[in-house]
Amino acid sequence: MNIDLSRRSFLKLTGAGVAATSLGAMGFGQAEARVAAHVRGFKLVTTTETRSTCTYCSVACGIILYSKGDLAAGETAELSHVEGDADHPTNRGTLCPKGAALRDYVKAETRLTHPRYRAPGADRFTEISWDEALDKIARAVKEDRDANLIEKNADGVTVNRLTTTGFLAASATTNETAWATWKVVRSLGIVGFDNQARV
Amino acid sequence: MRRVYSAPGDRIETRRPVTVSRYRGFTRVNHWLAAACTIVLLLSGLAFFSPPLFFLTALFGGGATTRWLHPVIGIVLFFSFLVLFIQLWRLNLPRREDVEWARKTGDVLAGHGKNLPELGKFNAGQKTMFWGMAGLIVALSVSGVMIWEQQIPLWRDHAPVLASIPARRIAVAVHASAAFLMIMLFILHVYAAIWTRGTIRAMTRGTVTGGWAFRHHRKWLRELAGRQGAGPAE
Amino acid sequence: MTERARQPVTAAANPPVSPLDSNLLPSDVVQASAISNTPMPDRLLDSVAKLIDVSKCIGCKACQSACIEWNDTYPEIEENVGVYENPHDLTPDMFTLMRFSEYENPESGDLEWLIRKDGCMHCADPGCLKACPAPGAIVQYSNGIVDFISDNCIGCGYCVTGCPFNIPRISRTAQVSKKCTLCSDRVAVGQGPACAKACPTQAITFGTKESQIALADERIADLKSRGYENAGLYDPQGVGGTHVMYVLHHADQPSLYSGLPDDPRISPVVAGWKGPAKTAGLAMIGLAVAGSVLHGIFAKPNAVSEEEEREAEDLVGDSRKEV
Amino acid sequence: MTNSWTDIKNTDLVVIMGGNAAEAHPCGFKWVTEAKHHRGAKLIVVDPRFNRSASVADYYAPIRPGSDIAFLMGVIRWCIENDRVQWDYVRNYTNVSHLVREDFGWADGMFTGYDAEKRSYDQTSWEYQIGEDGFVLTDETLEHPRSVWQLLKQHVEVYTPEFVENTCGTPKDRFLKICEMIGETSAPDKAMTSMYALGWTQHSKGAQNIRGMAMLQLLLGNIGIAGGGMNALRGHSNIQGLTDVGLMSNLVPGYLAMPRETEADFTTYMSTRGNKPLRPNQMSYWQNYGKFMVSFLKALWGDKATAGNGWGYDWLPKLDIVQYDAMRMFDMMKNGKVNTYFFQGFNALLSFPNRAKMTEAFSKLKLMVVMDPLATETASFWENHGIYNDVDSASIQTEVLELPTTCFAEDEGATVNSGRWLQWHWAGATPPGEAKSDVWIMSQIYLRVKKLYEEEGGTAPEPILNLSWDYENPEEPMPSELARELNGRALETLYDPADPTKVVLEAGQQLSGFGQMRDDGSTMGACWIYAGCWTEAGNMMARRDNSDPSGMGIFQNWSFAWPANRRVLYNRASCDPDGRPWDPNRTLIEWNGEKWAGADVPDIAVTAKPREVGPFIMNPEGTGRFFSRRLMRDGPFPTHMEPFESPMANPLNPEMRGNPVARVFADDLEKMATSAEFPFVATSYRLTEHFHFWTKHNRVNSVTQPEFFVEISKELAAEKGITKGTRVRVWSARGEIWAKAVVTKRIQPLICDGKPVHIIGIPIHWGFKGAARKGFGSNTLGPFVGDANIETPEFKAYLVNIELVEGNA
Repeated sequence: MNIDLSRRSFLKLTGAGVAATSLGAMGFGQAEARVAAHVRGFKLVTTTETRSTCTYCSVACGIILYSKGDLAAGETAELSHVEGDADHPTNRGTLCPKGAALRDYVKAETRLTHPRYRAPGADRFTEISWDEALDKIARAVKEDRDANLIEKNADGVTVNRLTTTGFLAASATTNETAWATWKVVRSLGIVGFDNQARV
Repeated sequence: MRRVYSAPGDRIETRRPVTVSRYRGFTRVNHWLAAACTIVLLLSGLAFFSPPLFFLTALFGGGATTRWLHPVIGIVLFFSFLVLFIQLWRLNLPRREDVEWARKTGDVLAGHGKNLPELGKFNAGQKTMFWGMAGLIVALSVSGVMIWEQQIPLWRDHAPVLASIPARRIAVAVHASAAFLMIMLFILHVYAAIWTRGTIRAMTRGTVTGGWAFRHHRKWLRELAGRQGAGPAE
Repeated sequence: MTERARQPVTAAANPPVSPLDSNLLPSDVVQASAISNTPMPDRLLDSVAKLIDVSKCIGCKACQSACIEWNDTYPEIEENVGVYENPHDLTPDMFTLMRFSEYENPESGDLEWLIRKDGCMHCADPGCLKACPAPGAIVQYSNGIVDFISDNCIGCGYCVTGCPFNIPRISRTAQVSKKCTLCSDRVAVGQGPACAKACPTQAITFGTKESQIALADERIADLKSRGYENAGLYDPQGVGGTHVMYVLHHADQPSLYSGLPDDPRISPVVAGWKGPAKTAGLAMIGLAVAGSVLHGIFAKPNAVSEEEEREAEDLVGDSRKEV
Repeated sequence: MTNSWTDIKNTDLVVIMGGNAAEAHPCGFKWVTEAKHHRGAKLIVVDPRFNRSASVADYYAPIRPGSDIAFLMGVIRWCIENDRVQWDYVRNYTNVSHLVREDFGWADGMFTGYDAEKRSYDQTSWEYQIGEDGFVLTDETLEHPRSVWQLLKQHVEVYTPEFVENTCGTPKDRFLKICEMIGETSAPDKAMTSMYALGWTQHSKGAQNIRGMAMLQLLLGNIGIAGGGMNALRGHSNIQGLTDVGLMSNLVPGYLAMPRETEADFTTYMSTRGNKPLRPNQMSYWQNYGKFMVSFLKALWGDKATAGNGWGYDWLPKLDIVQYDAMRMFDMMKNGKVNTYFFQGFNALLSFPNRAKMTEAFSKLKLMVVMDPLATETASFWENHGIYNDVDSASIQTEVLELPTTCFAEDEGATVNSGRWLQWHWAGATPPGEAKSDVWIMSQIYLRVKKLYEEEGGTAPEPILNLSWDYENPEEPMPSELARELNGRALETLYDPADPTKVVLEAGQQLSGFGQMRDDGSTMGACWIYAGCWTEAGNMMARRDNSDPSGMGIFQNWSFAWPANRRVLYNRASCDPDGRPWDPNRTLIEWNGEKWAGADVPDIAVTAKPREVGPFIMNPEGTGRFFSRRLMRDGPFPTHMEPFESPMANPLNPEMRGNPVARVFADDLEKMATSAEFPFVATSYRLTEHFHFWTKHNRVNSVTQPEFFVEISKELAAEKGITKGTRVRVWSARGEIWAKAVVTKRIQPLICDGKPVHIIGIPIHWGFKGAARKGFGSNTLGPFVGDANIETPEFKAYLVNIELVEGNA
């Protein structure tokens, strides 16, 4: 018998549904009480596990993502539960109140799902396509860079410095994202480049 | 002639043989409503009172239904009885003859009617039943609402004392004890009605025979006879 | 046929994702509410316990988060009322709650922030189970877990009056009583409770009751060495001991910890009416019914005679003079 | 962190000051409870509030926000006076014997060389006496009046227990008890660890707070040993990594420097980075700077970087000032000097001080681009939310693009924890809707800009066109490709310099460590300190062997720690000068007669003989520094400075306001108040139930802490007629907020300079987006000034006023 069998499906399976129900009407038999005492089915059965690291603080607790669907197998995966990884040397499976609720962050109602644009003076966002958004950015960056990049300083030294466009980098992205970001930002000449180390 | 022993609506219906109207239609309906409520409450309450009787919840569609039904019926009973109370409390006030009657309970049981004093509409037994029921229904209602789980937030907001767990524990005990007494009274009431032949028709047809009235409630009969004799012919 | 899960000995383990046979079976029930003659199970599980070391607890509420996530409950987002307790009390959707109290120790003059995780104590002698009128709505397994079986619960709230710790809460939507299950569904597959797994400082641990008492002894020795002379284990015998225990720095004054009962026991009012009084009452009702029937059969009915009917006619006639 | 989270279990004494580890890092704090449980370790908490860490502490003392230096210098003074000094360590491993120039001095809270005009010190005098051999002069007797030891003693003389009590508000008996507890760890076999975070950094002299403790740790011999160290608890999951990879105005990955415009070419740039040893035999590891920089430039420009073009040095932007940090950029923005600004996962509107200034600055942008998994307040800064964001949308002309990104659960890669472990993670969920990874977005921006330059030409297109971007899918480079670049690889066959016939690596092979980097263009590697993270043996960051044979919490085969998989920095200092561990029960490494070996990777050349090479190999002296030469803008020793907004004058110099060399913009100075108008000290902090402004978006954490509040003492509450749960208004010279009041015994008024100082605690977590109730954070009120060295805003100590609000405001 599978452990996630609920009381009702068990009754159905054994074909004892009718009998047990009438037994119930006649009075509560021990057999019925025992069947009903079945504990809740274990909800992680048949989920896919993925090892990950908590995205909040720098303790970097090991976590396991439990998803319905296997991303590695090309399926879509929906996160159903997050739990501390007991094999991890730092947290040994434990999690803080934030880490224990990571699922709710990933699935927050206020997660963004579509690029949005706010026009000057508007009081709301409107959805736009990725292409539109990215082209707008590329054009804005180029225009600003062409107009304001300081190629050489007063002494004639090549400085390739752009101070009118700035970039504030994240705090929870990967090293790999950071490196890709560094390359792009610096190639544009941006010096107003900072991260979240101070706040 | 002023009514002392009878209620408005009590009258001699026929004279040969004598039939006396004892309860009006409304009162009878209300009485049976109260009776029905009591039976439902008794059965559903017993189901919660004692596990071997839990099967009784099946009569009402299961434990959860029984749980919500019980207090709702309790409220119906409370108001139903309240009407009876308003109608009958005056006639149930104790009188001197009640003491003598009560002292002679042995004669009552033995059927020695001759030794008993003449009585009004109700005897001491009935009066005890009346006041007992009234008291117990109040106790059951008060303790009942205190343990009415679905209303607890209301008490917590408006009468926190009632909602406290120690108070609720006492309420549960009071409710159970009162229910026990209520059941005992109920048994007595039913049995007395059956044992005292000719009684049940008072609550079914609304009338009793003249002999019944003469035997059990002679002052009442006298008063009615006196009032109707004095009044204009019908 | 899948493999049978083991009995859990710790909360520090990763849950299985492949099907396992439950190891917390209906046949492991040793006591069920309103069922008097639960048969002796064929096996007895090791007694388990959750130990809450208050001296390690930082009040972070990871236990609350983990509990909500594991049990898929939806507590309300309340407002701040000037305290750290959120929600403000246990609710049908919040089975465990950090309670905070600021205590100025009169001996040392130091402030102590005593933080206690409140929740079901899983009493060996559960008052809720005793008070419950619904058969099988509350069960106790041989490992000590006291579980509410919602399918059998009628939502009457008697468990609330039965509990010496003020734990069960009745859901206003589902109309059933709710409380910590000690994660019986996790225990069934060899895992410890979600709160114990999450607890960052391992102030909450889980294992056999024996192992947890041994751990508590270690902790108490440490606390005594730090000057807490009255450190001790809270495993109140008034309710037969509990399967959720506390290590307290001030075991002589449990009530310092947001009103943890000093000597909890099932209220005599509850114990009384659920016990002998109930049997006696039923017996008397039975006797009354039987007595009436017997009296009815054997005693002469109180009937009206023909003579009395005539006398009634006379009486009526007398008073009327003329018909 | 010099050490790791798991190492904390080896300690005898934990000092949490300038942080609140239990609150902000609960699972790391576990190792404190482990040390207490299994080693009998003690925990001391020094904080303005009796916080969650204090709730499980053995000893607690209150302190006035912003007075930590006085406290720490007081402890140092007490340890010296009471001979609680690990002498073998101090004599051999620190610069106490080094002689300092005669013209260096300190008076009235200031060091020599101050220029009030420039708000800066001329640091020429802050230097050692250098002998003719080029080495520092020393006096091993420590009696020379110009020795660092004598100068230190002189410097801390003023910080008596009475001074500490008067300045910090810490009762003298509590201070002395803590001194005694700390002093015990001067024994060679006792360890103390310092756990700190933004409680120390968010001051105008944050870096000096930390130096104060680092000096104390050197004095006690607690740096480099198991259970010791300076442990900065980083706030975010990868802020260590983002800093390592140099995402700061003045950084190149691996803590190399962005060129300044005074460094016209690569040769000039390298000329000041020779780092010749200042003492004989020392490693002075920065001598390898060139190898790291050239490898970096090869990673950046690929084949385009050649010896002939200075490895593409010209294409890097060059700074004209120290840095364009975020606060400077916002100031420029406010003055209309910034057109476009990107916010990548950064909710700046709630993060930086003086929110009104932030809103004004954002309103002057032409284009704001926000990349975030969540709807942030920053992206919606133009939305009116009543008192929570009182703006006139119509008058704000900024265009905003809000781009949905993936989050950790949906991406793959490495993040770096506080203990410098690079841990790889894998994706476990499909991104919601059209959310895209940051790498994809950055690639798209780059490729589209590049295309525009290719098609249209434009100003200085070379850096864009020459950027190395040879990924399998240029539209979205794989994390593995980027990680391999960060590690670096051989571009040509590498031969062993000692034996040119021996091949070290074939061309194209991954480097196994930074020791293989070359400055001739034959290697590339984006971040030298990460070398070894992805070698020919594979992805070392994904290793999951959690065995710990030494039982010391080292976990050598779990993930990868920079540098060189070393878990405890400066671990050479865990042994005595002869190479024997100070405490044999806590052996990290030891000298076995031939080489250094042990459970950890030695932080010294493995064949470097004891008594020859000092343990602090990155310093040209080879020693740890009590006197910090020229690195700190605000002095070679920490000196007590008041916060810019303080309830009392600096007792060392009443004329001095804040940090005399901290950068303050003119209009921000005008918005700084005195205690006459704003009598109460505000301090900001995190709550354990929330993470910054993220978790207010989720239900569970909003349930456990639903609404914004401030914490005040019973005394202040009584004075202001405030009771618990009532609504209060708190305002500073910069803004106002409304909050619920939590009235607590855990905050006590402190007596400083003879007057009571009331403290108001302000958590940071609320805004106008998400699941929790709308609220504020402390940033509305905070002063727009940062640390003099690294510009961390002074959120931990400023002045406010408070009043009860009737009704719902």
